[in-house]
This record gives sequence, C-alpha cells and structure tokens, in this order.
Amino acid sequence: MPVAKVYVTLKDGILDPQGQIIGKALKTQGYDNVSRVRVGKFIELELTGETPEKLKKQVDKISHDLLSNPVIESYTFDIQEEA
Amino acid sequence: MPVAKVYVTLKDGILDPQGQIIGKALKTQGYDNVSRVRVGKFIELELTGETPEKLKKQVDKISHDLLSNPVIESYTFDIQEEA
Amino acid sequence: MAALYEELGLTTEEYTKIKKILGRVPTDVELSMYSVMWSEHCSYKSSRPVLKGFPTKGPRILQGPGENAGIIDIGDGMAIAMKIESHNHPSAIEPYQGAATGVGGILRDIFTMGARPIALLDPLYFGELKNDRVKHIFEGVVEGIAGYGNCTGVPTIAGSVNFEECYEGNPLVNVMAVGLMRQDKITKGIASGEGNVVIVFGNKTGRDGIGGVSVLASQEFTAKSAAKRPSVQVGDPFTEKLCIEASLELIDNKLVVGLQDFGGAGLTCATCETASRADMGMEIDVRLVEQREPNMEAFEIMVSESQERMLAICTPENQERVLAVCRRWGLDAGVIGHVTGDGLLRVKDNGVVVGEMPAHSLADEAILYNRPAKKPAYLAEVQSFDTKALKHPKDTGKTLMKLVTSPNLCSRHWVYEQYDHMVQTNTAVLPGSDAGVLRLKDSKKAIALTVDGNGRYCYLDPYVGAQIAVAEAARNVVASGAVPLAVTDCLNFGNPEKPENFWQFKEAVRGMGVACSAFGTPVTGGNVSFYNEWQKGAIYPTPVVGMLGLIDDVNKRMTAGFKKEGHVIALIGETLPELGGSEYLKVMHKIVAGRCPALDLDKERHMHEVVLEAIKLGLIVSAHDLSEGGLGMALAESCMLSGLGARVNPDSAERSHLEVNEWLFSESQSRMLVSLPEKSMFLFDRIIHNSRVQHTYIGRVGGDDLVIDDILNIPIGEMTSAWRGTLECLIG
Amino acid sequence: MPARFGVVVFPGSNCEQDCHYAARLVGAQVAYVWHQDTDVAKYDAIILPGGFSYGDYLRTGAVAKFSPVMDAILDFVDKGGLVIGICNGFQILLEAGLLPGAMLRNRDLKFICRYTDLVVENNQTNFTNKALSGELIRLPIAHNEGNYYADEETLGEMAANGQVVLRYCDTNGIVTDAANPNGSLQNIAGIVNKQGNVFGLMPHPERAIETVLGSLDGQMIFKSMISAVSK
Ligand SMILES: Nc1ncnc2c1ncn2[C@@H]1O[C@H](COP(=O)(O)OP(=O)(O)O)[C@@H](O)[C@H]1O
Ligand SMILES: [Mg+2]
Repeated sequence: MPVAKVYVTLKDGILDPQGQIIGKALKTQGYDNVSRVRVGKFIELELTGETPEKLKKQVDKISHDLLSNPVIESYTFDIQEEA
Repeated sequence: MPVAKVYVTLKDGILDPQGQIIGKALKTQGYDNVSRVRVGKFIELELTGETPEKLKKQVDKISHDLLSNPVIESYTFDIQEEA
Repeated sequence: MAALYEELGLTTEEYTKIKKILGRVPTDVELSMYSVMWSEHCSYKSSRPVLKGFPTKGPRILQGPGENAGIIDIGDGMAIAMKIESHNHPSAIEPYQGAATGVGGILRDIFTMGARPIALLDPLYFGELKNDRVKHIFEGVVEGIAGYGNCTGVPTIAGSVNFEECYEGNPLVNVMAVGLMRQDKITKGIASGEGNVVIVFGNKTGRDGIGGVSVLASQEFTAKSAAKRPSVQVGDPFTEKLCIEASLELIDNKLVVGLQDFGGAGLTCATCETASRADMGMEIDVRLVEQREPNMEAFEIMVSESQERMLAICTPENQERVLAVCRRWGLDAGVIGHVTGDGLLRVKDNGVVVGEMPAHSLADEAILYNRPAKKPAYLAEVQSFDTKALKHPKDTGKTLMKLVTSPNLCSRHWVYEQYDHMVQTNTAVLPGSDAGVLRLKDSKKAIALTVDGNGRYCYLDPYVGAQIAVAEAARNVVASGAVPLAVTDCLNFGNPEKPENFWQFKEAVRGMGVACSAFGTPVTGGNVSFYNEWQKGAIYPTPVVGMLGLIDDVNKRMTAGFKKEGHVIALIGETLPELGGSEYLKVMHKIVAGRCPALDLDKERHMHEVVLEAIKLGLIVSAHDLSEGGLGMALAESCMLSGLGARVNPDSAERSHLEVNEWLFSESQSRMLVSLPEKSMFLFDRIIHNSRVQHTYIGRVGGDDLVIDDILNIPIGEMTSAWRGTLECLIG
Repeated sequence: MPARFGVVVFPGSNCEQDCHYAARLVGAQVAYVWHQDTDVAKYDAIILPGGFSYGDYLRTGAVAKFSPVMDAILDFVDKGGLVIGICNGFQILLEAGLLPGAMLRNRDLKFICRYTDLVVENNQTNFTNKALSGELIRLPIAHNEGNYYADEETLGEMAANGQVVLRYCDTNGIVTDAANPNGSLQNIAGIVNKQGNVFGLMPHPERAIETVLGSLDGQMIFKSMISAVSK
C-alpha cells in the first residue's frame, strides 16, 4: 500500500519556541556543535487505489487544507510504495 | 553544514488520537482511500565539525535521550550534507 | 506612484507635521517610527477626543488611563491592576496564535506595573456555528487562550461567548488581565534619570509583525523577501512566564526605575513612551538588540512586534544585578542605550545616527481627528419593529428548551474546562456562576470579576446598549456579593472614517460614561479596536465592559445556583414586555429588531444596594442576575447549577399584565432572581420595603423538575444534559 | 521538629507557590529548591510541582529531567527520601524513569480542568496512610497530557505490588469508562514506585486544601507524608 509522508515545518522567520528549547537543552548538556534546531510535524498516511498522479494531487491538497497551517507553516511530502 | 533529520513516531500499538482525528476529518471530507494516519514529530538539527560516524552516534544519543521517550515512541533519522 | 509616506499610512497633513517637527525631511527609519506611532492603534487619533468624556477619577483609583494598566485600591495596602485588550484581527488570520499572543500582550501590561497576574477573562464573539471556518476559529481561539494562559499559570476564571452572524468574518477576541500587588510596588513605564541604563530582556527580536511598514523593505529588497516577513506572531508562553518572574523579582528588589512591555510598535513605542512620560530623551543602538535573524534593518528592529520582550530602565549601579536576574531566569538580556536629558529619541545603527526625534512628538503629538458622525439610517427602521404584533409559539416548555440549547445561552463548560481556572488556588467561585470570585490569601477579602457586552442591544441603540453593558457587569458582580469598584473597557467598532460607525462609537462611549458615573465605577483604562469589518460590513458596535468588585468577607460570596429544597424564590425588579433585541426574538422568530430594553440607572443602582444589603445580612442564599433569556433562563440556570428543581406560580402579581412569553423571556433590566429560607422572608421584605425596589415571591425550590404550573414541566436532568451538550454537539 | 518539605522550581513551573502554601497550611516547614541546586539532603520530602517546565514544548517533563537538581533527587530517592510529583511533576518523574510508564495526550486532545472523583486503591503508602481503604476523594485535574500508558507487563507488575494508588471513578466509587477524563489506562490517576517512596499523580491535591476552594481532600496526601516522615 502506498504511504505518504508529509513534513510540516514553520516558515522561515517564524519563531520556533520548541526548537529554541531543544537547542538550549542541548547546549547545557554540552552539545556545542548543534547550531540550530527546528521542530515540525511528521504525518504518515496510508492510501489506496489511485494513480500516482492523482495520489500526489490528493496528498498535496490534504497537506495544504488539513495538515498544515499555510499562514505559518509550509510542507513537503513524498509518497512511497510500501507494505 | 550537515543537517540531521529526526523522525519521532508513537510506537505501534499505542493509540494515536491526533492521527485518529485527522483520519476522521479526512473521511468526512470524502477521502475514503486514506486508511491510516499517524502523527509524529520531525526535528532538524544543524550540526558542525564531527566525523560522520561520530555525528551518527551523537544524533542517535540525542534522539534517544531527549527527542523521544522510548516507552511510547520510536525514532529514525538521517544525516544529510546540506547547505 | 504614491509617496512613501502614503504607503506607510500617513496623510499629507501628518507628513507635513513631521517635517515641521524635525525641521527637515525624515529619514526612512524616522518615517517608519512615526507611521507606527501615529497609527490609530497606537495614537488613538480618532477615539481620544471622544474618550475624554469617561469618568476616570475616584477615591480608590490609584492609576487611571494612560499607563499600562489601571490600578485600584482594595485596602490593606493592596491594589488590583487591570486592563483589557483586543486581538481581533490577528485571531481572524490565525485563531490559535492570534488569541495566544493576545493573552501574552495583556499579561505584560499587568506585570509591567509590578502586579502578579492572578486572573484572565475572555469575552469572545464569533459568527454562528454553521460552517467549518467559524468552528475552526472558535476552537482555535479557545485553544490559543488555553495554551497561553495555562502555561503561564494564570487562571482564566470568567469570560463570555457570543455567536452572531455579524462576527463571522471578523471575530472579537478580547482578553482582560488582572493582577494583585502591594501599593508600594507600583512601577511605571518611565525612563527617568539622565544617564540611566536602558535594557531589553525576554525573547530575541525577529521580523514579526512588520506588516504595515514592509513597504520600506520592498524598496530595498526584492518583493520575495518582503513576502517572507511573517504577519503572524507565534506566542511563547514559557518565555512569558520567565518574564513575569524576572520582572517581579526586579521590582521586589527595587532594581529598576521603570519597566515597560513591548506591545504594538515594539521598540519604537517602548522607548518613546517611557522617555516621553519622564520628559526625557533616550539614545539607543539597534545593533545592541539581540536579533533572532541575520541582516535585520534598523527600521525592522525599531518596529518589530516580536513577543515576550521587556524594556527596563535602571541606574548604572544596578545594571549588572538587573542583567543577572534576567539571565538567572534564562532570558536574553542586554543594555541597548541610556536615558538622556535632551528629550530626543536618538536611534543609532552601529554608532551611526539613523534617526533623532523629540520623544514627545512620537508618543503624544499625533494629529487628532474629530471625525464626522451621523446617525445611521437603519436605526429608525429596526427600532420601529413592534413586538406586540408577534405570534408566540404555543408550547412554552419547548421554547424554553430551545433557549436553553441556543448557542448563546447554553453551558460554557466546553470552553472554560479547557482553561486552567484553579491554578494559584484562589478561585472561590468557579466559572459557571455570574462572576468569577478570587479570595485574597492572608485576608478575608475577595474580588469578583466579570466581562459583559451585548452587541445586539448596541446595534439597536448604542447609547442604551452600552449602558446595559455596564449595568449587567455591575449586576453580575453584585450577584456574587461584591460592591462594584471600577471598569476597564474594550470598544470594538467598525471603520471610524464612516460617519455612521463613528456615531455609534460616540453614542456608546457617552452611554458608558454616564452609566459608570451612576454606579461609581470609574474607567481605569481600556482599548479601542476599530476597522472590525468584513464583506458584509461592520460588526455590531460591541463595547465590552470588564468590572472589578470587592467582597469584604469571602464567606459572604454568593452564587447563582439554588441551595436547598423548600427555599422560596423571589424575583427582584419589574418585568416589562421588552422582547426587542432578545434572544427569544432571535431564536424563535429569527428577528433582530425592536428597541433594546430600557435602563433606569437609579433603579438599577437601588436594586444593587438592596441585594448587597440582603447578602450582608445573610438573608439570601443564591442570587442570579437576569439577562439574555430573561426569567425563564435564569430559573433554568439556578436549577441546573444546583441540580435542584423549582415550582413556580405563574399567577403571581408579577405577570398579570404580560403574555407568558413576555413574562418568561423579556430581557427587562435591573432584575435579580434570589432564593432564601422562609425564616429570612420577614427581614428581607423589610429591607425591600424601605427601598424603591419591588419584589415578588414566585415559587419554591424543590423536586426534580422545573415546573411552572399549567405552562411547563421539564426534568432538570434532561434539561441539564441538553444544556451541557449543546456546544460540543455543534462543533461535532 | 516539623517535617521539612522542599518544593522544586523549574523554569516554567507554575504550581510551586500553591504547593508551598498547601504544605505550610498542613504544618510542614517549606522551602523552595532551585532547579540548579545540587543538594536536597536537608529535606524530608521533595515536591515536584505542576506547571509547564520548559514550556512542555518538546514533551512534558522531557527537558526538566536533565536539570542538575534531578541528580540530587535520584540520590535522595536512593536513600529512601519521599518524593511526590504532581501533574507536571508526575510527568517529570516518568521521564526521569523514577516511575514506570509514560504520558500521552488526553484522549480528546483537549486540556481538561475540573474536579474529579477518585478512589484510593492503596491506603498503605507513605502518601495515603491517612485515607481509609477504598476512600472516595475529590481533587481537581488540569492537564493536557494525563493519559497514562504502560505496557501490559508493567501494569501487571504494578497491580501485583499495589502500586496503583488512585483511579478516576464515578461519584459512587465505581471505576468506569465514563469517569475516565483523559483515556488513562485502567483509569490510573496516581502510582507509587516499588519502594513506595516516589509518588506521581495527575490530580492537584494542593488545590483542594480549604473549604473555600471546594474540597479539603488534598490535605490527606500532605498529612500522610508528614506522618510518614515523622516516624
Ligand atoms: N469564554 C469564556 N471563558 C471563561 N469562562 C466563560 C467564558 N464564557 C462564559 N464563561 C463563564 O460561563 C458562565 C456563564 O456565562 P454567561 O452566561 O455569559 O454569564 P452572564 O450572563 O452571567 O454574564 C460565567 O461564569 C462565565 O464567566
Ligand atoms: Mg449573570
């Protein structure tokens, strides 16, 4: 069954409080080489029965309308033929 | 600069209410072909100055200790050489 | 092509004035600073002349309008700080973050003054819950308030939720914050003392909310980079919580001479206002401000609205201690400049002066506008609607159930259970009654807080409608056993450049002022939100009143639910056939018209006095004000809040001249439903007879049903589950 | 000498003052412990209060567990000291591995603040010795992540050891699905460790310590602790 993996991240320039906290926590634990942390969402959809092009269109629409908030977030996705 | 992308998801068998809600919303909107939705976290770390093996070890440790809770979550990651 | 100043929203008249003030052409940085400070939002250029009519003084008012928040003396050396703010437009674009950052902004106004925030209240207005967009906004706003308020550990103890088509494209998200302080800790946003140090602490500065002045950027950058400027800010309640603790610690240890939050217009506003209040100047270097993003322009740093930032002014001797406190709390902090004696705000960029303006000119010298006002034509038509001609539905029980399950009247627990309303362990009356009540630790006292405002009434008559907002707020406070002390107000209106809207605004302010004088509750500050419009036009004029009341003995606090079988139920006040603008008219007849209920301020005040007297003497055991849904709804609520039924006699003198729907659903003002043990009736009658208020015994508490003989009979259990289930069911 | 309680303050804690006030009210001597402190040996009991340590931005309690004070607390626990984690404090104890299991988001994905009815399943602990067996108590909850999870094996072990101390129930004391506010497995609201000196619970006992607040039942927990350390 095809699986779509959607990655939703905050747009550039938008404050990412989660990323800030993780970055600080890593610093205090001595990970000095981590320079920037961004946190996003990761959504897996199991899909059936469409042509690859249709699937792509569908996942794009779902990602835009439902999975992300276009005002502050952007998304990417890929679709894999998986078990 | 290398970028590590860490994906944290709930373990199989653990109820994912967020995924369920999205699944339901998709159903009511007529997306009948989406059979299963899982929601996870997606964390990007910008890193510097280590050998690839060391980086891998480090990201693994960070993912295990901080970014995920092994009781309920599992994680995967990949490290890319990016700008 | 329009001139740059025009694109920045300045008029030619304003631009000329700027040139005159400076004696030269302004730099881009200066122009951007004037444009944000002289905007309606910051300068109140349309509203200020009108607001002058408010009563603002009183023996308990320690700080009236003009500072970050109003301050009210509650005795024992203690004081309450309070203020209300709107975040309507951001919430329309991004409900969660818009509402969340609204909470953040108003909390900062409170702790900036040295008060620990102890309560939040959230009057909310949405379109009708008929489409997904409205549901999304409603859910997002509630979650945003919860997300921010809960995290900062400030209980949201009261609010209101209203649904009306006019708010569909322009929801109203107002938030009131309340703080408690010792009077000797009052701190002001003032930059006094030449040579004193100016410090910024909190979050770093990014390109948030540069919106309006982004035209400046497009001159220098490509359109693409301008489009990247986020117009929506993301709230960071964790950092806010740290700012609260750090600020209060700075004040407790007397380390600062002034403290100011960053609100609209960001660093520009914080610097020029603090300098202007002290009659001083200030010199800062934007490169010393901690930046979240690379390559920020000077003007961007000056107008950025990044959240969770504070400005502190301290003596050079205290500088290191101030920085140490901030850093101990994990906050970014750094010196950005110092106070000067020349009255000029001097902005440098890496040592190079990029702007130099009199601080006063930015903060206080915007051109004020006396906007034209004109009575709207629709008023005559809607007011002429005659409710006497209505054909009333037969089944009154069904009608009451319809009202009980109307989105405007049903239980709000779906909302307030998402809010932590018990943190700080002071909440003595939980949400669900008339006003939220907080006990004050180490004292017998308590305070009561409420927010009220009925846009429908104000649409039908802005003058009376605004008075009713004040009266209802006072009534809610009184029903909780508190003496009304003071008001903060949020005035939500349409575009003030349209004379009809401005007329509504003026009438509402006039009405509020008169009512506040009548109740002895001065206005201690507030907020004006204009331009609330969408494709169907302006919202209903919606003045919202936040009121503070004081209870001398927390054990005398009163709640709305009945208490015990056998107690008698009395209706205080007089019911008139007033269905204009009522929820009954809207729900059962789909009509918004008529005259809003009349209000006699003296009568209202006398009613308050009687009720407070009865509470003080321990005569009554429940009190519930009558408002939307009238007597029928008040009876239902007093039953549902207690789980006790009631039996009511419809033939009491009270309703002799009224049709039954008029009797049950009229929204006549100045009424209260109370219950009392039989043994208290004698004294209760006495105090009422000595007043100019009337009362009627209409029934008794008891049984499992609400029974109005020969009219309706509804099991309380059934009614309660319908009432509690409505919102959840509508959201789906 | 009165029992000495330390209330830990993490950045983002917001119930530390409430816990301080409550513990004082029932007779303890109370002091705050800063998250960077490295020694808590002078206390008889430690309270990890509710709130949003580090904003709970990554996962509730996930960042707080790395605070210096947590090392001191591990030591304290090893030596048999009493530790109670309330709400966010419970979540920190789970993340730190001092208690078994983990917290998921509430079943309905909403923050819930309201009174709940609870049954005291084990009154033989250091934290409930002042309760009757099977006593019904009322305490408020206020959380977004109180949906307790542990695998079958852990649940079985906990049951065998009497580690489940509080469960959500209806007003008659019956543990039902309808009385479960957050989806917590087996309606679990509070658990102790095997050794019986670490207690985590989602409800807030410090919010139910005076009649003016609607319930006194929270006093029982603090009084039990005082009694346990005074032995
Ligand atoms: N948005 C809200 N947030 C918190 N509490 C609310 C909100 N809306 C309503 N409430 C609470 O629900 C109860 C009933 O509200 P409402 O019917 O508007 O009261 P009233 O008519 O007495 O002003 C009050 O306790 C009120 O504070
Ligand atoms: Mg009321």
